Amino acid sequence: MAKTIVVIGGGVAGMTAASRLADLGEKVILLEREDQTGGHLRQWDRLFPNRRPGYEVLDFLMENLEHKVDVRCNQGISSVSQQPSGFSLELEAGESLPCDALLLATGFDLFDAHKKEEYGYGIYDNVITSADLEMMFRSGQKITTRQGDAPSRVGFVHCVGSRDEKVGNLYCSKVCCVTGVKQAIEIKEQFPGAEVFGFYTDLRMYDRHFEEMYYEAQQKWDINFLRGRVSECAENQDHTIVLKIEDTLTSRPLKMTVDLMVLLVGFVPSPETLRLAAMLGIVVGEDRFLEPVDEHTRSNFTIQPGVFLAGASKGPFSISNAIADAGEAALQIHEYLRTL
Amino acid sequence: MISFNLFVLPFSLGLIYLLYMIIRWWSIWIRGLPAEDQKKFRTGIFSRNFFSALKEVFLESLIHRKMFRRNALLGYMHMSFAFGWFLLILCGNIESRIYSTTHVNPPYYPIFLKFFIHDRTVLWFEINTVPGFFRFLMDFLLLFVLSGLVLAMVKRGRPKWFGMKRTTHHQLTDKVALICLWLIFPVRLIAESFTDGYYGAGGGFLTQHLGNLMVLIFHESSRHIAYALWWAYSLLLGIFFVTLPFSRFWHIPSEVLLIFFRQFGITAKKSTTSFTEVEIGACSRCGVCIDVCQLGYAAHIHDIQAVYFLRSVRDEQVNRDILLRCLVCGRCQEACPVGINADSIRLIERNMFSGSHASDFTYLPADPPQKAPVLYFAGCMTHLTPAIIRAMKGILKQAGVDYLFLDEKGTVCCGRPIMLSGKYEQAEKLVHFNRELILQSGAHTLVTSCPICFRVFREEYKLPIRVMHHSQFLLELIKAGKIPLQAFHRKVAYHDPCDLGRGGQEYDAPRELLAKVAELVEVPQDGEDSLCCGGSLGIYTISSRKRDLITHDALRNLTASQPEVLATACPLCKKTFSKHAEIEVLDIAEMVYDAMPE
Amino acid sequence: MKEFGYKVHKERLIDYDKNDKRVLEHLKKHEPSVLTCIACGSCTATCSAGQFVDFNIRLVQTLLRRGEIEPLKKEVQKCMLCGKCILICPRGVNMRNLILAIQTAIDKLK
Amino acid sequence: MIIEGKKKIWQEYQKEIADDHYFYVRSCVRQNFFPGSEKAFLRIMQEELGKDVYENAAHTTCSGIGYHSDVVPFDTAMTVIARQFALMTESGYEHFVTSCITSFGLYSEVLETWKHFPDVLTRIRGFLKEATGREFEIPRNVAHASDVIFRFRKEITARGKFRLVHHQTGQPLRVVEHIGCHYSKMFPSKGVGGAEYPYVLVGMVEEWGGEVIDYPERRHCCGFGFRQYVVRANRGYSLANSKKKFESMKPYKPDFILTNCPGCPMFFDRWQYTLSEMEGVTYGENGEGIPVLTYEELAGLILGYDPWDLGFQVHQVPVEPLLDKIGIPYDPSRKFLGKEGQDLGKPASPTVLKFF
Repeated sequence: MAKTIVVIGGGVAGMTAASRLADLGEKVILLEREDQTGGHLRQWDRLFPNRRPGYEVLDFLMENLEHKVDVRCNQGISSVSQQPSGFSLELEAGESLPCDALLLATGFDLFDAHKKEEYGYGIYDNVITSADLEMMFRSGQKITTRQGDAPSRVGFVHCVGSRDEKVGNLYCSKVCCVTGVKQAIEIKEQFPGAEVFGFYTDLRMYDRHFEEMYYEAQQKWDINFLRGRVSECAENQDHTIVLKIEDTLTSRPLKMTVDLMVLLVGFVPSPETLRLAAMLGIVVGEDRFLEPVDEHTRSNFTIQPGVFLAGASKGPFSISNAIADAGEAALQIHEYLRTL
Repeated sequence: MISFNLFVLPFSLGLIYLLYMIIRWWSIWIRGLPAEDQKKFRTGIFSRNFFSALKEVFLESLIHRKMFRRNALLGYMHMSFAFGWFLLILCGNIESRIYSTTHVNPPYYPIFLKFFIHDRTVLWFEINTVPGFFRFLMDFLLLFVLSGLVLAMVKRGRPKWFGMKRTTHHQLTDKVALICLWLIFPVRLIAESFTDGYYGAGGGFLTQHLGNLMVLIFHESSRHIAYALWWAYSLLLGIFFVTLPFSRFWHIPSEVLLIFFRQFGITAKKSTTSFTEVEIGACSRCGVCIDVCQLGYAAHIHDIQAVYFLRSVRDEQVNRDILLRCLVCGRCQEACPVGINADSIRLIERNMFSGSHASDFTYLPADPPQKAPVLYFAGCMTHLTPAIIRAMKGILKQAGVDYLFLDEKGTVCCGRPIMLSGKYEQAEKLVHFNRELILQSGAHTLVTSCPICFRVFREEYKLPIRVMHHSQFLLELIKAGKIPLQAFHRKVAYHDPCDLGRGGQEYDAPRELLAKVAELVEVPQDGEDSLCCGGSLGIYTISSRKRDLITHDALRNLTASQPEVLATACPLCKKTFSKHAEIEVLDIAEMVYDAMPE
Repeated sequence: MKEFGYKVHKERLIDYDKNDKRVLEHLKKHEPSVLTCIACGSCTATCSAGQFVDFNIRLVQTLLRRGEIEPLKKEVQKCMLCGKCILICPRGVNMRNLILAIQTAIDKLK
Repeated sequence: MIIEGKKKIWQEYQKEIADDHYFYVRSCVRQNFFPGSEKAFLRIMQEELGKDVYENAAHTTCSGIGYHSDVVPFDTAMTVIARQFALMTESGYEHFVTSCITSFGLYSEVLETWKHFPDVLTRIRGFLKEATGREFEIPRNVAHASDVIFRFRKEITARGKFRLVHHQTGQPLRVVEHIGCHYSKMFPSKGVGGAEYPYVLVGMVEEWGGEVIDYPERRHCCGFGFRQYVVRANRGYSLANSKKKFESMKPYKPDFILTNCPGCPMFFDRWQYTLSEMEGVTYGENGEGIPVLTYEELAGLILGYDPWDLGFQVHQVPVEPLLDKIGIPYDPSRKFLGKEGQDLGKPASPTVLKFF
């Protein structure tokens, strides 16, 4: 009898794993809470490091699903439980779904920038997040301030909600650095005359082509990087933002007025991930992301046989890393199903 | 005829020593008062305050009124010891006067009366009124004290019955004195019983019956046992008296003097005076402060509570950790049955400990401010909570207040944070600087959003103008009809900031204000009993993890009634709670601002 | 000693081998949060005193780590202990005790 | 220290050094600082090795001091150098040897410039022609005099009377070598062994039996630095740099310092005296200084020349302890006698530094 695998979460990792499993001849059901698959990728206009359109990758992933995978959108899960053989999912629609293995590809949430009150998100007109900015790019409209003006100076604040004990997140979100550099370049593409600044503590250009993009940002686009973390900001009468940092390389406090301040928000575990993890008895790390059995050698396994992990439910992931990870997860599940 | 026996010596010598110590220290303390306080003391003795002090001594030192208020069982336990023993001494004296053939009785005579006079049945007073009155009375009082002793033993095992969770961890001298105290009355009971039983007379309902039983068992040797027990009784009393000045029981004479001092209007100063020393002596180490201390039950720090801090001061063993690891939230002094201002004493000690570091504030800017009738001083923390500033600006604009935002571009600190480290002199520089700035503005009202600033403005700045926290000022504006408000139905729990509530004695204005814009829900521990948010500036040596524990615990209390919003009136509390709260945390100014029609 | 009309210039480099690390050792014991500083500077950016004067509380931690005691002594005097930096620090460094503990440790050097 | 690593670098920086027929140009300052050195070079080359070394009385400064002190423009310097080459060409020589390191650096710099910018060469030829009527050829080989001694180090060993070993213990002497900055720091390929681990002096020391010591501040400047010394107010800076080196080398107990530049030995030698007077410190053993030698002086000692003929009496740091270690005989009573035996007068003793 054919085995059934349910993939929870239709983002990058879930879509990749589902199509890989289908290619391997498994019967796959992909559950997505929203009304369509794609996850956060739907929000992204262009991807780092080469600034290719996000929809290219999305289309690729969507096409791979077609005719192979039973994709079910608008499917919230009310509960999941372990059965003598396999698992049983109770869907919010009332349906009960038995399966032999589960893949948690539930992804992440973006950090809620309201929590950094000193940055004034939701208080000042021209403080936005990197996700807001990406949506603006995606809309195809020119970027403007809330007042409708073209920005002449834009500041990118790194590490918002990441590496910050004050919001309880000690970890690094990995991709905000490179996102900040990418978006800074995109601002300059639209407004060659604008001044663009990045306020950083460390710039972590960890992957291939990242450092080169950073180099390009400086060399070609004249983007300024100031080493210092923004401590607070205030709003001027003209709705511009005055921010404060220490210019740590001259050891002096510095204030600067920007027309637009972009907060590079990081990853946080989604409540849905944690809820499912609790129901399944999966170990949650101190950073509240899901813990695999062994982060080097068995990074897709959980302590519960038959429950697998892929992508950003395990911590911050880039799209390319999520795709690779999900492919590996599919192979591991395929092998596991053979042993049943 | 006055009787004497060698065994009275330990008691007598102990008593002489104790009286010497009390007189010695009382006179040292009284003479050690600053001149103005000495004057208050001299005039106080000959005023009506003297009698109100006596009354207070009776109510607090003997009856333990405050203990009763806290917990009836605890109060009774303390009363039975103090008041019971007092009555034993008083009635014993009266009784011994009646039997005495001389004009002056030695002090040991009433204590060991039964040893010297075995048969007291011939007393004319009793024949004519109630036979065996004194025999009954003395046994009854002894039983009264013994009931307290039983409770004290029960308290060791079941502190919860007495409204306590933890008890004080005592020192050796405390333990010796305590063992003596516990043994004194049972030993007296059996010493008297053996004597009464042997002589077949003189005892009351308790001692006589118990004595008769003993003689049945021990026969003739009862006399020797009785004698040995009288020795033991005297020795226990003697040891107790000698150890008393070095143990927690020194609080008894100290508290008496403290009550007189207070009744005469003597108060604590910013540096150590006799008053502070008497306060330190008056700590009975009852441990009430231990249970209320959030550092203890929430953050598992158990060695710095007021009782241990005061003991370390008395023993001259203050160290940096015990001094600096305290929230200075004021909860312990609010709970203290003796009313000791442990926080003030801690600051005085921090001052002495803070060393001789010159602070360099020569950089203070000197631009005079613009003139304005109202000053708004947000406070440095408020600059990290821009929503409060936005709200205040919006409300003040709406209400048409002509004001100057004094620290819009930042300013120097109000001085309280450094004062909390005990660096008074350095704080004084900041106070002086800000005070000049405030006075130069010509304002009649100073409004601040920060309770820390609010407290120091009121306590230290000695400003001739109104100093208000924004909760008070906004309430005034609303009452004057200057702020239109929309109906608003959100369940709100209010958190009292330490420096506004216990520190500033303002509990009502924020509640009244909130009631106008939201629905207040009940918080189990609030008002005087409200908890510190964990962000306190009073504490120096604490990890952020321990702070988190305190915050979590305080949040449990505040969210007990499932509010939708947690309201507070302090930027520091707001930031501290925001890190952990699962519901929205708002300052009351924001609540008012949100309730204003667009 | 002869007068030549000029003196040997003092070395400007941080001589890490010779510098006094005792204050740092004291701090490691009494305020270990100092170890976690990542020199982001947000404390200095928010510092009330630093807006007016050459006071840099981030630099205090750097000087401490290098064992630069003389400039450290001067620097710690300028702190008003207001605690605003503690509310900002992403690494939970307990700056107020840091200042007090440095002063205590410097006292002990004498 | 991984010696194989050094050797690998030395192999990469091999340099061609002509073997005879040299046109020799002198240093501006060396005859004042260490008056026996250039004379010793000529004696070794001509008398010991039988080489053809020619000097032209018409040669001048290379203008390097002025150039590095920003008072001589580059065009001027190049024209002066073109004239030196013209003298060489007129005398029929092709191998150019300089006594001075700064000259050597400047000649290298000028030749490299001409190589990459032939129009500059044309212009300079024009200037020279216009000013003096002279013409010149580019030398076939430019070497520093230390390169030449390095080339013949084995021949010197063969004729040598002494070795760099303690004559009592048989232990090799410990030598600090210091290369002038302009020797190879500007053009590493122009120096024997390159810039990081120059081999020119090391080769001599090793060949003659000594042991080179490498110490942390080996690469640091001697402290001369032209501007730093020339302006009196800046001399403290010059002094501080030398001090830094002395303090770094002192724990290694060097027997002497060997140099190949006019300025370096000057400052190593004189500043030891100044520091002893200013701060009471000495860097050798028993209150002595560390003797400072030029490579010509050293070669002369190896060949058994009389120390007083080599000019050691004008060293501020006495060399006698070193002579004693090697076992070189000398007559103390002749130290301050002139060439004709006349008494030159003994200088006043320093306050701290041990003097002989």
